[in-house]
Amino acid sequence: MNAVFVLSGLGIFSLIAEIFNFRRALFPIVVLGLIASAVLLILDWNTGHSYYSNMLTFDNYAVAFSTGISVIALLWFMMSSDYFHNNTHVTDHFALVIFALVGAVFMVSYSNLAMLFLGIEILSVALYILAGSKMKDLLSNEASFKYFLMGSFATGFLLFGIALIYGVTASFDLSQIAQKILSPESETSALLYAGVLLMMVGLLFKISAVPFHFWAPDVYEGSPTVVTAFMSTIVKIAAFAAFFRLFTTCFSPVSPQWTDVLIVITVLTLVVSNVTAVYQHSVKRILAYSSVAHAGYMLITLVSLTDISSGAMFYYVLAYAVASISAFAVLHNVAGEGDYAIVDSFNGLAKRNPFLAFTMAVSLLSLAGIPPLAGFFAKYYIFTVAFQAGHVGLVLLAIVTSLIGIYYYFRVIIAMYLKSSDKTESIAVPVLNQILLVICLIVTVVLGIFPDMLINLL
Amino acid sequence: MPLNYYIWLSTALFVIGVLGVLYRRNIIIIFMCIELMLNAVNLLLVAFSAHHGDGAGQVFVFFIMAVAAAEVAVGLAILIVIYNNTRSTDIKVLNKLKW
Amino acid sequence: MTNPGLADYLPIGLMFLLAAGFVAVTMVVTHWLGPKRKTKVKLESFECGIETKGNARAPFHIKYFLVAILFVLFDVEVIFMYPWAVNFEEFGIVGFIEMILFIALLLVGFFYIIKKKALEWED
Amino acid sequence: MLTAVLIFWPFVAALIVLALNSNQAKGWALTASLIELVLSIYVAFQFQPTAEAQFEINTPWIASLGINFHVAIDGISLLLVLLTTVLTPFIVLSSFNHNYEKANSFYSLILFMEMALVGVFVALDGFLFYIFWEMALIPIYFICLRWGGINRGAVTLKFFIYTLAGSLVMLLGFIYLYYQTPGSHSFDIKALYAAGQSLSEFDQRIIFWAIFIAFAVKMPVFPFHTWQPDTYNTAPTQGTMLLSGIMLKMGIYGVIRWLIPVVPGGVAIYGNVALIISVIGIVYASCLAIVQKDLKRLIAYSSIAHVGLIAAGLFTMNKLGMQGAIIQMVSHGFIIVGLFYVIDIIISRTATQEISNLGGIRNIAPVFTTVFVIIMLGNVSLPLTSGFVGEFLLINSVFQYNYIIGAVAGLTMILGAVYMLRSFQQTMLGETNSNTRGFIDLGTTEKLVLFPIVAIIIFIGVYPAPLLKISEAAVDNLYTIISSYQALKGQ
Amino acid sequence: MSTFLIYKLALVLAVFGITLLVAMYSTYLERKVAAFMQDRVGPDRAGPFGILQPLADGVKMFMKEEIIPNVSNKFLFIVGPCIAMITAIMAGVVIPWGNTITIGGETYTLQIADINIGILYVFGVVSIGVYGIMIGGWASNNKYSLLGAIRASAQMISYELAMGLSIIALIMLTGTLSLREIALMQGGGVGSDWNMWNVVYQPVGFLMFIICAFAECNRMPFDLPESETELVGGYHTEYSSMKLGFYLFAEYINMFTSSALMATLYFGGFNFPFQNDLGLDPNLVTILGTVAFFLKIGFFIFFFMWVRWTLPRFRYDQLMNLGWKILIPLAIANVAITGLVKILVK
Repeated sequence: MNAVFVLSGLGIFSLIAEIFNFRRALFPIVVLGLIASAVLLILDWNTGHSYYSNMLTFDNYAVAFSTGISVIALLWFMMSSDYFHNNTHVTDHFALVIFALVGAVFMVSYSNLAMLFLGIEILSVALYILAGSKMKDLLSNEASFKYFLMGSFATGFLLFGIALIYGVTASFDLSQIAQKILSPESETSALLYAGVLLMMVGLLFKISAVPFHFWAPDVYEGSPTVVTAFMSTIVKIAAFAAFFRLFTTCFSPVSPQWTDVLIVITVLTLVVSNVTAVYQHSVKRILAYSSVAHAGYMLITLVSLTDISSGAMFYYVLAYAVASISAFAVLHNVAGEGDYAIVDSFNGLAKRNPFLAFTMAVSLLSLAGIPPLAGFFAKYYIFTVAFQAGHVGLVLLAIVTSLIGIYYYFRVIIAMYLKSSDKTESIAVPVLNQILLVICLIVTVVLGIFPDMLINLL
Repeated sequence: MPLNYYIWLSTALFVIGVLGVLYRRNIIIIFMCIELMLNAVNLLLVAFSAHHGDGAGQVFVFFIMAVAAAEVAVGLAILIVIYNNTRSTDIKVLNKLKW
Repeated sequence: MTNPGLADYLPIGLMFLLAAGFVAVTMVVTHWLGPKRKTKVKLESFECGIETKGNARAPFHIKYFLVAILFVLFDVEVIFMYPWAVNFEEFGIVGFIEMILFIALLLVGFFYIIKKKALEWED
Repeated sequence: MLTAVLIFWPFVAALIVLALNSNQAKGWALTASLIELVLSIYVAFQFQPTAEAQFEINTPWIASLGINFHVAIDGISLLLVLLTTVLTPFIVLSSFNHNYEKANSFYSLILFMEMALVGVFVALDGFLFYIFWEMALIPIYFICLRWGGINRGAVTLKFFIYTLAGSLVMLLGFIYLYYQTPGSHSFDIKALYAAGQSLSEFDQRIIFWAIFIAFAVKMPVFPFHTWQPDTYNTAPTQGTMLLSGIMLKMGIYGVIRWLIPVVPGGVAIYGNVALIISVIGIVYASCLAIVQKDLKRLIAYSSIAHVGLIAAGLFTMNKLGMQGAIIQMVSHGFIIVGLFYVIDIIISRTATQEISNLGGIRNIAPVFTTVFVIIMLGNVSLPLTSGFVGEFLLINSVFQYNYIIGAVAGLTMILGAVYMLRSFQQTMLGETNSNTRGFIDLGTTEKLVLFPIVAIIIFIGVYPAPLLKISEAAVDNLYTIISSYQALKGQ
Repeated sequence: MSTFLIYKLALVLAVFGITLLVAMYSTYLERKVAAFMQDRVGPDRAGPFGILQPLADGVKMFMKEEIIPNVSNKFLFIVGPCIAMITAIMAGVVIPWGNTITIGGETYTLQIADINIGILYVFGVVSIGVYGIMIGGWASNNKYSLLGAIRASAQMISYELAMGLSIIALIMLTGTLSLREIALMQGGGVGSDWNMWNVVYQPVGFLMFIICAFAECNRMPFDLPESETELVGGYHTEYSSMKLGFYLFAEYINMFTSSALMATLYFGGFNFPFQNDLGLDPNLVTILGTVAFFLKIGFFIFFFMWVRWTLPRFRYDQLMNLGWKILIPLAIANVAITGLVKILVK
């Protein structure tokens, strides 16, 4: 809980730092603050406290996810350091990002629907601005607008769902809702199902599952690369964790009513996103569709709930996030700002900067799920979970789609190692980014070789 | 008044908002439709809150209003930036990225 | 919280009907009574006798927009203070400290917009 | 412990080589692979020819999923490990007259590959096996992608997805079996054997196909072979050697270790199907080999034919077939590496691999011709070459199984003779032409590679007993598992 | 029920009539006060002392030609003043004009609607009034009008914020949003708990409120939206006939309502000193109270005019700076100090 205060304080500090000309000192302070919040979060481990009359609960699930978010955020800051350096609104962006993190922490630790809503909004509103932070660039504007539009649209659905559930259960508290749903005298009415479905729709928008995904590629492409990286990692983690928390703790009693729907959506997500990704030319769009696809894989944990599904999901999310961050970091270095990198711009990267090419290859392999990298185990756990729940067909489909996935990930790899480009000058990579890439590399490999550490946490 | 009336009314408002978002081409009208959706929710929450005799629903409405204000502020800011770049508020100008 | 019946609001409705009716009737009557001698010049928009140039609905200065947005934001924050103020005694010292925190955050934002020169009118 | 060293030394070496600069990489890679060779020979001398798996390591790895780091060496493993460790130095050496750019990554990948291959051959945990199996795919993919020939992007991707798809289905099969194991589930080989054998017949059929497809793609057996000729053709010679010499054996090893004992019931039912498609593959591939105009493709198809025979022998489920398969695996490994090296030499000197463009090399390069003759004869299984021992045992076992199929399978020798001799004749005999005029005889490094290979081919052909002895106990053990299962079913 | 309805209807009619009447005569008063300040006579032709002047003005408004410019948006052009007028009238609904009157055992409250959120209602209705100005200015399609309308809106919303904040300190003291309860609280008489007018406890709050009220009504010194020298007529440049009348009228009604509000919130409403100590009939006290209330209102209306003819107009940046940078922080400080004092006292 203290971490929330630290993060909020950090955000406020960043906000007013500009006024006092603290820009230079800001970056180290933010990094220290993030580390501090991660440490504070870890101290909450196994305490399971609830705060503010049960608005937030820092159980192990919440602690694990919010620590994960802080760590990913640290990596993200390392990645985007140079982006911040060349920006006139540096402190604003810092503040927005940190507030978004606060929102993300809310989203993983809420035990009241109000906090879910607030978390989502704190996160989203900050991101709407970040997405459009290239003010003169129409593409960025457009991305920002579409993100805003779809975000608020989704919020509408979410809220309508919340309202209906409140109508049935007279409470916003997760445990009370669950009790009301369970209690024999409450006839589970059509309103409840409608509410559950509407909330599902709202959250599916947020995690960009098919058929609510259409905004994601546009937004990802138009936004500045670092912001896209933020969206596809931290936002994804938070949104999915929130989704998972809601449906496992709250709506599990009525799971027969929503599981089938979710299965359909999972299937659609897996197929559509992977197939569409094959036809993309821009690396950012490929990564966007890949993130949609990964949402599909994560959804598998939700439709097949067993005792290890939350652990599997956590592992998946982390493996995915680390690999994505490093992929985006490479993209950021290769394409730079203002360049909407198509696959061809990776041509001959292996010659121009072997290190970048290598890390990109490893990240993509991890995303594709090739052993022994973390991405493979992530998929593996999910398949195991699905197997346990008896969704063999789903597993088969997931395997087929991940094969399709290999195809488009490998297009980039092929471009890097195979094709030659007229540009031959080598690419200089900032030191922080190098460190980041090395860390991501190590984490991806180590997580892959010793997955047990994380899986048993939850 | 029976609760059902409120439910139907707010559902109707909500659906109008949704359709407006989907079909209208002017960005400002789309914004208004989103507000309509949120207000439909507010109405519903207040109705349920009165029905249950529980204040939580009304507090939630406060939250929604506050957040909606923030959202609108950001949304309009985005709109202004777009307008400055394109001199138009028609959603058709936003076609650089394909859907 | 007591739920006021609809009856409490009925007179307001009455007043509205009355006001609206009055306004509508007046509008119709003046329209009917007044002379109608339209000329081209009379129907032009007023521009001190010069011919109108350009579109009147030109975009206005961003400051006005900023003020509107800031108003919306701060106004909504103020909304939170009303229920608190009404129940000030109930909430006691804890509630007071919480609200001071809330206000402090609000002031941070306020300070920020002032320093960002969002409220400077002399360019 | 020794097993772990055997697995991880190449990995460490790979990292070291990666850190070196390109000029030094060659020598260090060779040294590293020789050290590995010495290690494996030491293991071979320590090895007791009993059925027991030796040098066992069994520690928990991912405890929550019942996955252990379980490795050990028995007769079959040892032979294949030796095959790997012996061939790798040759492969490294064979590259000495090439100047690959980024040589450090190239050799690093080869060593990494060696690690994965050794791992595959010693793993006794289903999951670990799968991991090593896939890990072998990554380096070879990058070798082909980076240093391969024309159109390598598409070809290697096809290869990658093809094999990965196969192995994912296998993984699915393993997961299914995993859930059949009692208690807190386990991927250990014994548990999987028990789980597989206790399955109903119907389930065994499904699992059979799930696992078999992975191996069939890797070997490759008709009709899963379509990736192979293209890939062999496109890959750099060293890549082709790795693929054909060692990697292909992974599939056969998998059938021996992970298919037949796991689902003997499924094998009993579908073994004949597998056998028949293998035999069809033999004839099909041989016929295609005959009409090839390109040397590399010709050898690629010949490889399919030989592997088909090995598979056919395995699925006869008799001891003779298994013994033959093991011998033939080793033998084929050396022969195919030798052949590809020979072709590599031809290509590097004449800049062509079209059979019709060549001719008359014999006149100017007698040593080379002699070496080629011996290796070629090994490939057509002439007595006194290593090829003969394996093929003889295999064809014999197929004959015992069914003489008609046996007869068809026997075609492999005849057809093999046809295409090999024809290609030999066209490339080596006749008049020299503009392409072959400047053909220089073997240099030192080439001799260093080819002479030992030739020696091994002849040695095994003359005196195959050590190989048989090493693998005998393990094969017996395997056979016992199958026959006891069949006895159980028979009751 | 029906008596209730009839009574309310009567009250509605009465309040409506009084509102209009007061507004009408405010115009007269304004001119008279202006004349007095400037040592002139003011209107004196229509009736004795020109007392019929407002009526004459009204008739003139009715009979004038109605001009709707070609380039304007006709529908919105008409809607604008209507909104302004309706909202102005509607704001008076929750004002407690007096205490209760008991006739034949039935108790009647001299208030049209005693709702528990009276203050919020007033704010809500007044905010809608901004639309009237904005729509009118925009629909005219004239640069002066638009600029005037925008200025008016910016000014009104800025001061609405400060006004809302300044009231919070008051609500902390009273603990209710009902105007009637607030008024009653100030009538305890000497010696009882809440006897004093709120202005004693909230002088700063009142000061801020009255400043904001000036700005809300677009009165001098804050009448920039219609500053004749710069913007011709501000948002109603294009208006004529009764539509112009509505805008002007709305302004006076707003002034009346603001005065009533100030009297209720800070100056005891319908209470007058010693009302409980005189031993009079409650009904009589009520009537006297109502009279007192109107006197207070009258004073504030006069005050409005007094200020108008005394102070010069602000510059726009001064206006906005006063609203945002002085009043808002001051109001927040007021809230904090009030809370602190109240907690300490308890």
